[in-house]
Amino acid sequence: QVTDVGGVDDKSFNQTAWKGVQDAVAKHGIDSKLLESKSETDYEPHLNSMVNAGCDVIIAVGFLMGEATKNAAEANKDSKFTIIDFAYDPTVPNILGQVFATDQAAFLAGYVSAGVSKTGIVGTFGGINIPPVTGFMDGFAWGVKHYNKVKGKNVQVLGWDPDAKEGLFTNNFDSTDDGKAFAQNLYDEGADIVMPVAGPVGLGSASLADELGSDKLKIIGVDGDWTQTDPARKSVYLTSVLKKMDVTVLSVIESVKSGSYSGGVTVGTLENGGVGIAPYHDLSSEVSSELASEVEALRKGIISGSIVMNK
Amino acid sequence: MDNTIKNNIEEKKTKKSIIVGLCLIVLGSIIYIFLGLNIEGYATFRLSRPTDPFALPNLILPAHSFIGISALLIAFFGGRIIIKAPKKFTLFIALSFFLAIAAFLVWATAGKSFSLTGMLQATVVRAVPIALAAMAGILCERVAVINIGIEGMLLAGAFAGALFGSIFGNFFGLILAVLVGGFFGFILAALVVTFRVDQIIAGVAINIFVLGITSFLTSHLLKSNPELNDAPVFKSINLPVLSDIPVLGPVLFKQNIFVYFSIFIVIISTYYLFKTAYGLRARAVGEHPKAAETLGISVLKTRFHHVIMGGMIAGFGGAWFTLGSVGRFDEGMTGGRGFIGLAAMIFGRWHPVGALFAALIFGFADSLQQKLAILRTPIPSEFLAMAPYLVTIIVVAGIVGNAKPPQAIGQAYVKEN
Amino acid sequence: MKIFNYFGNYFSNRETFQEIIVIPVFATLLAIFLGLLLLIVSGSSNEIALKALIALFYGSFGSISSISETLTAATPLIFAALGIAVGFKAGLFNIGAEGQIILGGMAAVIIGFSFQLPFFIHLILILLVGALFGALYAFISGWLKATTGAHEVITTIMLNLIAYRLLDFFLRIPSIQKEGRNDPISKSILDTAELPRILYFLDPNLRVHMGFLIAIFAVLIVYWLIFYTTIGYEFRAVGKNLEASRYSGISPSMTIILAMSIAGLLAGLAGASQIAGVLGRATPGFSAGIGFDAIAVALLGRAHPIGVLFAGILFGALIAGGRQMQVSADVSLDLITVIQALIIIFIAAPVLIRKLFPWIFR
Amino acid sequence: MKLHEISKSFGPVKANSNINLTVDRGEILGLLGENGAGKTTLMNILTGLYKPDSGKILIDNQLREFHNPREANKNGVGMVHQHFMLVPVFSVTENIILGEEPTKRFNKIDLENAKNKVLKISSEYKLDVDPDQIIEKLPVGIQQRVEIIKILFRDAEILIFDEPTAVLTPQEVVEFFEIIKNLKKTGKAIIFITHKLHEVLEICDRINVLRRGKIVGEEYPKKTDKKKLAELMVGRTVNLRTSRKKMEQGEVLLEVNGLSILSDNKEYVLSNVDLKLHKNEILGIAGVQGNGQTELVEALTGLRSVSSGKISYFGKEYKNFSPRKIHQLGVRHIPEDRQKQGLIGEFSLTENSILNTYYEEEFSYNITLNWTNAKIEAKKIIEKFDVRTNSENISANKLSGGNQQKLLIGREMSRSINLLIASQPTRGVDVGSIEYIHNQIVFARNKGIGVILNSTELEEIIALSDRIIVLFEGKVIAEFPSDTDPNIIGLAMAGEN
Ligand SMILES: Nc1ncnc2c1ncn2[C@@H]1O[C@H](COP(=O)(O)OP(=O)(O)OP(=O)(O)O)[C@@H](O)[C@H]1O
Ligand SMILES: Nc1ncnc2c1ncn2[C@@H]1O[C@H](COP(=O)(O)OP(=O)(O)OP(=O)(O)O)[C@@H](O)[C@H]1O
Ligand SMILES: [Mg+2]
Ligand SMILES: [Mg+2]
Repeated sequence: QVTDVGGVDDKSFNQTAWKGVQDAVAKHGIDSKLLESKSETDYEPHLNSMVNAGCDVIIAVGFLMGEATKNAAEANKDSKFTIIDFAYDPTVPNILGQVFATDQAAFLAGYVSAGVSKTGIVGTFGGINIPPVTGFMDGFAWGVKHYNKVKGKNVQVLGWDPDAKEGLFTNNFDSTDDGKAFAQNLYDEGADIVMPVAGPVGLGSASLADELGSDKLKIIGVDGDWTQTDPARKSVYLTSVLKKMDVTVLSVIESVKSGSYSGGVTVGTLENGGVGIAPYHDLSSEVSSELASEVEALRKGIISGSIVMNK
Repeated sequence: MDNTIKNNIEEKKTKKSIIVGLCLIVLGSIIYIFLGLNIEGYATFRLSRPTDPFALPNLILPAHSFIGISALLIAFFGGRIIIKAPKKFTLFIALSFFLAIAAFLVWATAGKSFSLTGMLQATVVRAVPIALAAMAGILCERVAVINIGIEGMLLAGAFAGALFGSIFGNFFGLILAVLVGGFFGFILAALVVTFRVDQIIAGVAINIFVLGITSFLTSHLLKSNPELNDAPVFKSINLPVLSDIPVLGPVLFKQNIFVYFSIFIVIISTYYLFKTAYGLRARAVGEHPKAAETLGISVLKTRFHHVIMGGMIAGFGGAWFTLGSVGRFDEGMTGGRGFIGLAAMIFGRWHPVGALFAALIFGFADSLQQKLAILRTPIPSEFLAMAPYLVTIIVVAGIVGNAKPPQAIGQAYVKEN
Repeated sequence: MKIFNYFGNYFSNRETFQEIIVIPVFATLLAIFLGLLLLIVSGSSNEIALKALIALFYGSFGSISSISETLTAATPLIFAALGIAVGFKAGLFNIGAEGQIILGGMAAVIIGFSFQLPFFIHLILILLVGALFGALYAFISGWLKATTGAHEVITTIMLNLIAYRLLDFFLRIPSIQKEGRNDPISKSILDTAELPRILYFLDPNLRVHMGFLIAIFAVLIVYWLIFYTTIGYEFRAVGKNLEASRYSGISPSMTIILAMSIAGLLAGLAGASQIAGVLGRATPGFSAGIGFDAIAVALLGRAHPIGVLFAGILFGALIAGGRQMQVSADVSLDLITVIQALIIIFIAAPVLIRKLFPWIFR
Repeated sequence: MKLHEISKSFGPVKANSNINLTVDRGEILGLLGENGAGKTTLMNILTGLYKPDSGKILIDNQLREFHNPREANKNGVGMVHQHFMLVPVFSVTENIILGEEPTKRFNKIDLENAKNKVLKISSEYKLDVDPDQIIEKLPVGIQQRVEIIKILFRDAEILIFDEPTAVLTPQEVVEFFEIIKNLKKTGKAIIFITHKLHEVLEICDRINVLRRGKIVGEEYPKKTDKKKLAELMVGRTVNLRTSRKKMEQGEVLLEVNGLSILSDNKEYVLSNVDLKLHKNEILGIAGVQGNGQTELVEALTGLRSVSSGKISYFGKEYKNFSPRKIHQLGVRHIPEDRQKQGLIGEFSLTENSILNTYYEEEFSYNITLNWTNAKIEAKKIIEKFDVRTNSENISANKLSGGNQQKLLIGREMSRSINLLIASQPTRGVDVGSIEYIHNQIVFARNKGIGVILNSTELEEIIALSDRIIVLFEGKVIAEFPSDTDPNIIGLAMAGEN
């Protein structure tokens, strides 16, 4: 596995994918290598050294590695790759792109937070303006909109405008201090629930919430279930928008072992459980049972297609 | 003869005041044309959250007329300076800049609303590490040692704070962060005072070294056991009563110990440098080391002590990034604050109080930029993010010319015997 | 700057030999040693440390491909470090190479994808424009110093930070952003603008490119410039004694501006060659801290062009070897940074080395 | 107080060797010696700034050892240094109390108390100063008083003055003598270092002469005279006057009208200066340091822009023109500070010898330097002006002061030259070299060159000049022919007419 900048301990993106590898190691006793990228100039040499190290499958984590992975794959036709968050078209025979319909899950999160918010203002911000990130933010905003529509309320979303495709971005995936500052900023503007979509940066937001108390500010985790990855602050997480890379990564590894691997694209959806939202854990008291059931209904609706999100 | 001298000087002065005056008038008109025209609606500044004990009403300003008026005022100051040619017009310049910024804010907020208090609070918070860096710089440069290594010392302090904070709790974490800062102060002192390494090179070396070692330990120690990178932070302490004052309360009295301490340090170091005997000696060492030596003041010792003290303050400032913020260390998280601190020091003319105000200006630029990001002005966020850096350059370029650093700055002292 | 007392006259005598050969060599060895020590102290086993050491050497000089990697990494370092060295000569400490590289790179990218030109012309153009923009960016600091006395260390650092933001902005401009993408990544440059790989005939994957040869050429040019031209003489005069240079009729401000611009020019070239030779497109952080490593390289090379050449190759080796180290010993690249910093310290304080190894200096 | 067998050397130089010397209470001991004789070094040892390689210091017949100046102070030894040891930006009081500050709680300086002490001393010894003034705003005379108060404040019994009169006007000198006479009356022991023979003769009770680090004689003012002392100092008969035959002055080379210069802090350092310089003429500019000589020279050589007035060389006027332009006119400049301006320490002698000609086609083709010619030039200078060195490749700061000066003068005078501006050409140079340099200057003048000689050494001015103008507070207040009585010129230097 070659990580994107941010590192495997980001309690989020890279870590979840790495967990998949770990699971495989545990389950099948294969061995694994890890290269962390410090900057985008590392991608290519890293992938090459993985090829030279003779790995059976090379897992590239992150949209930004798309280019590099493609080059590496074309230079080494006989080694197998899989990349998270990137779908090639036309597809490359020896790359399996894994993409996730995170907007579906985020939609549910948006709906919940709209329901839970007291100030009637919720916020979100992202790492950089790229589809895997904005996917979450779109879904979130749509979810809130949907809530307003059905309930005739006017809950505001700060930090992202799904139509203009503009919003708040930290322009990095590692500064937790920014995470705190941005959350503080949204909080000052009245938001009492924030969804940070920037890997570890979100931890900064969480620590602010922890400081203020979850009654003043709640956080929605992304990628993994943050009450698991960051138990220290589990009390501030309303829920998490799950992007089960660990599951898909594991299955890819298994497919390689069983020889059923083939390049192309897999999409994680609510339907196939590739995405979802985490249970409300500590804050379940905040979520009224009818709200919870409405969310469940929405989930079904989305799967069945009876609900179109961006309406 | 002497009259001609006077005339000549007068002449120069008037020339200067005319130039300045014109600049202000131009500024005024620019503001009106680019911000004032075709803008209407009201700018709403929230002064308190609904939850506050005594909530103030929002401050609501009519964008167009406010901008118009401030533009007019600025132009008026300009004119006044031209006509009166007063000796000191820094006050007017300051006022004009204040108005200009206010106008800009109103322009950005027109038709929207945001929390002014929040921004001011952020200003103070953001100013802390810069102010502390500046204090560290002052202590060193007052004894004629340039400390470019402050950035590194901040980073070291941040790391130590996170690591030891996670192990021993935030209080000891802080203590150790200070000590680590002091340690690097010691290294710098050893290099420049004892071995007479070029001061700037030594500083840069320290910066690179700390960057490397902290990143290394992060990936080798903290990544494998994350519990070592999760220190309890210092929560903000609300001073009773005071913190309930609208606006002022949250800004000054709802902060964590770092804020309170920085203010304390500013006061102490001012007293120390300008009222005590030790301070006098320190400044003598910075201005004329040989003279100090002839009076039995050990130049080398004095420099050693102060550079170490500077390092400790920097270490404290560094801890702000972790123990004062998120409790988690990220590689290179100080992001140039140390250097901005040096700029603040220069801006503040090597005086703690001056430096504090300079730091607040930078802090303001910093928090402003974040607010504007939410308000989504037509200005691209990248350019807003540049604000603090641009301010630094302007300050250093504008002030450095007439600010006078300690005489012996940058020179190693060779003790003969 | 006092640093020039170390960079005294190189010619002939024994002291000089120690200054430019012995001390750097020992500084490097000592630094690597301490680096490994750190590795062990921070909990890795001795085997790991040994593996790391071997990987370091194998990955840098062990095979054709690793040598190729070494030289590839060395190329931009040499360019940028030459610039910094020129600055040193004129008493300027240019920490802004990073920003100048970014500006040079951005310009190069634009030239690279927006013009249809025959191979060689296009290549020349991309390098020239890259260099030009690096120079312009450095010019700002030089000009500020000359006119207002603003210290170049601070201004260049700020310009670095600004450059990063500029890059972020620049990569979002629709006409520059890669079509069909809304993440910060530029269009790719055309093949006609690429620096050809010089070992292509051996193996197309060997990345070392013509930029390396140009770098060597640049070393010679700068050597000539500093020691055999009036311009270099003026640089050194201003660097060593401002008063005296004014007395001798040199205009310090002009000299400072010129020196700074040349420094930026070389850094810009580093950026351009990185784009045209390795990356082919710009992404945030494509400069990858080359500008900062280059400072260490310049110091290690004693601000002497030839020294810089070797120091650059050494650092290239450290980087290439460092990657190998990461693969086969799971040691993070940051160890390399530590080693680099240690090298600077030992170089800047030769006394340390002399104290530690008195016996070499008999 | 007694010094016994003191020795001290700096690497090659034996600054002091086996020096014995005594002073008693209420006595003024004069210490004579040429530059580099070892006077300052000896005193620095006495005040604990340097450690002696060998030898003893006895005070009231008890052995004393000073590891730092403070210990010396504690034992009542105080020194007024050749170069004042005052912090320019501090106030008088701050300078005086520095290191011995009276303090209240929390180490807070007790300024009131301090001021009172200062005032007390200043009235006691008739040294009036304003304790609140900032040093850099005070004239040197007053600064010196501050220095004296500083050591009295540390109640010194033995007071050392290192060339105190070098920077004073004749009037200030008179006042100064009054002061030390007072001190003497109060029973202090005083050591008085100077180069000026008449001064020691005037006020000392006893005179010791130092040469190349050794005491070479003890004299009493009554039983000796200048000539004898001079010979003792140098170790051979010197002719203090350079032979200089009268010459007809030729046409005007340089003309300055109404030259005024504003300093950086907007004060006039030169106002309405007029002067003319002719062929075959040496024009001496006399004046106490800091009366505008430096600025005048800088203006004439293009290093400083003039505020008003005009300068014309060889009948052609130039306005604020560059040093290089002037150099190209054949105007040569020997700057007053060789280390700061004239030479680049880390440059080799070769590099230094083309410092202001490197761009001429003899040394460069387009931008390529021609090191071969440069080396030839360097060798020429070294050989012609006997600079003592073993190679032209060593760096200039390895040369001794005098040799640096010779290299510098050689560089300026070896090439085509129409006009020479020499500032302090013999500062810090031993008598042998002084003679040589003086002869060079006169020789140049005889060849039809005009020379402007700027020197604070009145003897030097009188010895060389055909005409002498006196600068006082930036104005030319008097002009004299060469054969004027020094005392009259001295008065003029003090601003009296
Ligand atoms: N710090 C030093 N290092 C090396 N040599 C020194 C040092 N100080 C003085 N010297 C040398 O020692 C000798 C005596 O110097 P000293 O200053 O005592 O002479 P001096 O009699 O005071 O001369 P002057 O009359 O110019 O003051 C000179 O050769 C000088 O160059
Ligand atoms: N500060 C110093 N540090 C090191 N060496 C010194 C220093 N000052 C003088 N020297 C050395 O001591 C020797 C005498 O120096 P100095 O300048 O006193 O000569 P001098 O006695 O004044 O003779 P001259 O008349 O040539 O100046 C020279 O070789 C010089 O290199
Ligand atoms: Mg002396
Ligand atoms: Mg001498």
